[in-house]
Amino acid sequence: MSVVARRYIPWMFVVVVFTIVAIDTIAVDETIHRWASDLISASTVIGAFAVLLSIVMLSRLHIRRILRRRTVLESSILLICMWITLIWGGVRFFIFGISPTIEPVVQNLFYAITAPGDATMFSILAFFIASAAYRAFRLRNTDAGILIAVAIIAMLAKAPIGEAIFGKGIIAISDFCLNVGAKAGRRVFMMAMVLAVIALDVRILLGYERGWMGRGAEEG
Amino acid sequence: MKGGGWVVEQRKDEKEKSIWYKIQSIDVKWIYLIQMIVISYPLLRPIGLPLGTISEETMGIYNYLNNLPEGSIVLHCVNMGPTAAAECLPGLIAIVRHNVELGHRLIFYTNTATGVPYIEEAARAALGTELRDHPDYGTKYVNIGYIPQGTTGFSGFAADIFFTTTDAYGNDLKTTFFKDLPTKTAADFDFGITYGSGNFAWIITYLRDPWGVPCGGGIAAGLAADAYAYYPEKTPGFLVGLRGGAEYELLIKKPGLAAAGMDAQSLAHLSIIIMVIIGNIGYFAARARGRGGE
Amino acid sequence: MMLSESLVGLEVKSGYVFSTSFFVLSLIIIGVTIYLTIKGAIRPKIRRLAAIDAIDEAVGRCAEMGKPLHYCPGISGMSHRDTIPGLAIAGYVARKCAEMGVRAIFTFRNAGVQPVLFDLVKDAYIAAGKPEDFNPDDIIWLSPRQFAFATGLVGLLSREKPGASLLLGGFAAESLICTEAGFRVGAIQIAGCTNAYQIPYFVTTCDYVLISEELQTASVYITQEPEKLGTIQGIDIARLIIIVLMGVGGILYTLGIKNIANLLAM
Amino acid sequence: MSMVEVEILVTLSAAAITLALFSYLWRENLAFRIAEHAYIGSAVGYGALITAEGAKRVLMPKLEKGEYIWLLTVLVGLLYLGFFARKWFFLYRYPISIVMASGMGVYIARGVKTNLIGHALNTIMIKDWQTALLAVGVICGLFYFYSTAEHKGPMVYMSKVGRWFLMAAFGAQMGLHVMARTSLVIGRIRFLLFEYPAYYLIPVAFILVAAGIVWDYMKKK
Repeated sequence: MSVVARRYIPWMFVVVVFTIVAIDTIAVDETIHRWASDLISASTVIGAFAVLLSIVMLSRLHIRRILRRRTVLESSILLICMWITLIWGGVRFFIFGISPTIEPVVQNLFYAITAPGDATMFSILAFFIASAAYRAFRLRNTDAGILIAVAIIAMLAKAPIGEAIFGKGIIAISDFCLNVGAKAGRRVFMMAMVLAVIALDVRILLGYERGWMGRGAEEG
Repeated sequence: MKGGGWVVEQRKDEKEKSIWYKIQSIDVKWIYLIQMIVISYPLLRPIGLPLGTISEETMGIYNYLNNLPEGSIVLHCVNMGPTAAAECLPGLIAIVRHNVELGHRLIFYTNTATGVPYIEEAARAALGTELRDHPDYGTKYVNIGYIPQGTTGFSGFAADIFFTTTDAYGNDLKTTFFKDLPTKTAADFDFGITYGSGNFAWIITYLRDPWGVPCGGGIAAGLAADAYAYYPEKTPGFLVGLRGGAEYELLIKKPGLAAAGMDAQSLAHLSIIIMVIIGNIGYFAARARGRGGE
Repeated sequence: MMLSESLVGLEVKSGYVFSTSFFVLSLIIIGVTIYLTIKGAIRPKIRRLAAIDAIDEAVGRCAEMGKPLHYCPGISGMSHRDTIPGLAIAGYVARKCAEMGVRAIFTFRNAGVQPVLFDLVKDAYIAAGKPEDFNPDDIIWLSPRQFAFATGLVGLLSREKPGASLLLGGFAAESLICTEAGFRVGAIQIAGCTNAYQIPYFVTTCDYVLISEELQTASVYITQEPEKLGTIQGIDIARLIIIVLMGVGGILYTLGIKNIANLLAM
Repeated sequence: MSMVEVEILVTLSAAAITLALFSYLWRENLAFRIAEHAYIGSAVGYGALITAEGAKRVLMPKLEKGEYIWLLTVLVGLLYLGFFARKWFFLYRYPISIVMASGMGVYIARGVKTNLIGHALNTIMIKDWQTALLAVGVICGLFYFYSTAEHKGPMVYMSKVGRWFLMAAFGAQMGLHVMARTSLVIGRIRFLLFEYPAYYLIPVAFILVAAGIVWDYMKKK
């Protein structure tokens, strides 16, 4: 019983759901289409519950840190911000039916903390690209030479200053680099990725890949 | 490279203390500082570097909108969050300004909750008043607001314009704006534009192909590669990132946020290139010296 | 069309005929290679990837320096193609860390990954015979929001100062934030993902990189199980078929014969 | 509080968060830690609410139609919590298997069609020398990933050429992204410089950073 419930039933779920959803994308069939779209909707609902688990774990982690007198300030800030949003937004949503996307308090908190946080961390990438370029763009060999040359040409062609210095020629060179070199590279990645996914799906469907089952390995 | 795999050599013990080694292992904080200064300075004091040739895609969307007759309906899908707004908002404002100049009728819509404030901001910049207080609101401009569930929600709206029953401010949608539309579906629109860092393909799949509405975009530069796949067969043109916005501002002769930002872009790019060159000079000088010592 | 239609009695959408047939063909090839590998008729030999050896090296370095090791199986959910290989390698790394007495910190973004990762790590500690060393607080959910996750990771790395930072899984725009934070604390970094937009950043900032498909290959290589090696052999044969199709098709196309192009477009 | 006051508070908080997160560029510090934890906390809260809303939006129309079988999804979803029970920990595999399989199933056919066969088709349609070069690049690049044999003889050259094309793609990606990311910094700096009352915080930040640098220097001495 236990091995069946622990390993075989989830595995069977994978095979059945995968087959139905995959066939739906390639074949025209009313029934399968209905099943597949129902399964996808169901997986949206089911997947949402994982958040519950993680909220419990995160709260536990930070409450422990506070109790052990480590990072008391930071952990309490985190817990306060999280639970104010959750409780206020949750009550307003589940009891009053007001969506968090229009709830004023939740929205104000979002625009006061989360939105600027998103934008700032995203923009910090500009500095990191500069420092990564400085550190890594060294003409060590042919490979690095190609990388640097294409990167500099692309940068010059994008910023107005490139055209101001080198004229229209730089745009033509950059178009060549992007349309031939970069496009070929990107295509290779896409194609190689799909090939890898086929192999991965086969391993999962045949039950060889047990990583997603956690402890599956030793239960045979 | 024997044995395959990918090794990036960069962790070399730098024992020597010569200036060239120091240049190579400069503290990254200085690079951050240089970039910060180079980007901030032109925002405070614009230098006014020329923008250069205007790209084909920008010309394409500009010409298409320019040739649309007065009263044409343009749908703006403002699907951007705070991360994409820095790139795409200037383009949105420029296009809305152009629309207003040409007397187009505009519908605003977003599929992300975070897009709502940017609709208001663009309208404020182009019309001079809050959108809902504008005298022509309801006759020339309508804000549908946020329709959830992404493309599913949009498909509902495209199939029936009264899908949401009210606009973003709770007014009944059966106003003068929609009264004279023949089919009351998306087929009545004359142009659709999507903004933001989502993929470009969705508007082709859900608006152009099923309803025959020509579509353009104002998209983040990082994802422009997706849009080029449809150009020029399926779209007359689109704006790519901040540069697209700056070009559009130049075309409508109203330099604004994007044009001012392009100076900062130029300097930021230039400073990175100069730093790469300095780093390489340091690298080669150090290597030459190392060889001399052997 | 004949094949797939007659097999299941379904009408295949236009444009999907060749790709479906190719998929079925590669399934058959993989099936055969798996069978032959298990039988011992063929022995697939995967070429060594420097990054795989580097994983052991990284654990050793952490043990020497007495520093923790950081591992992130990506920001993607369970259904993403990179997460599962990332998790498989996580189990391996956890076991190595347990054996060598290195504290391993795991971070992830998608809540659905949590139970699997938790289970894998716990199992690794049990398998290494050190269940008492397992600390559930070292498996940290940073945030469901992409850049909040990156911020949390930056903070974590700069406070814990790990000796090695392994980023193997599905990554998106935050990849460079993670690697730069690792660089600033001087960690040895091994990264890998299939997202073509992010590999450039890994290549320029990390010490070892598993590019695209190599991530999957690595996850198989560390186990050395014959049936898994068989899938890699099979997919390499499918790759050869595609390469030959493209080579022949391209030459014929330039000569004006468009048969293969038409076949692919079916 | 009036609307205007709330707006000013939101702007001030946004500016403080922005400056504090930027301060990581200098070094990890208390302001960054506080901003980081506040940001993570509120992002977790907001993310969870949005997830709940998405799930409810899918579920409610079905229940309103009287399809009560959909309550089963809630039950299966709750199985995640079995993880906390020592004996029933494996129950989490049920929801995960469904979520994982539907994601895989949606991708595989489309992936093979557009990303594998579609790209192969586009590659072999050779029109001029540029597209011919592109085809050579793609074929050599695919060879680079051939992993079940040591690269010997002609394969060495092919995978080497493949690497060059991959390198070109990396370079182009980095070059193009500089523009996109710089635009974001411009957006942030513009917010700090021109939005009332965000700019009042800039001198405060400067003073704090200066004090921090002096403090570091003193400690070193």
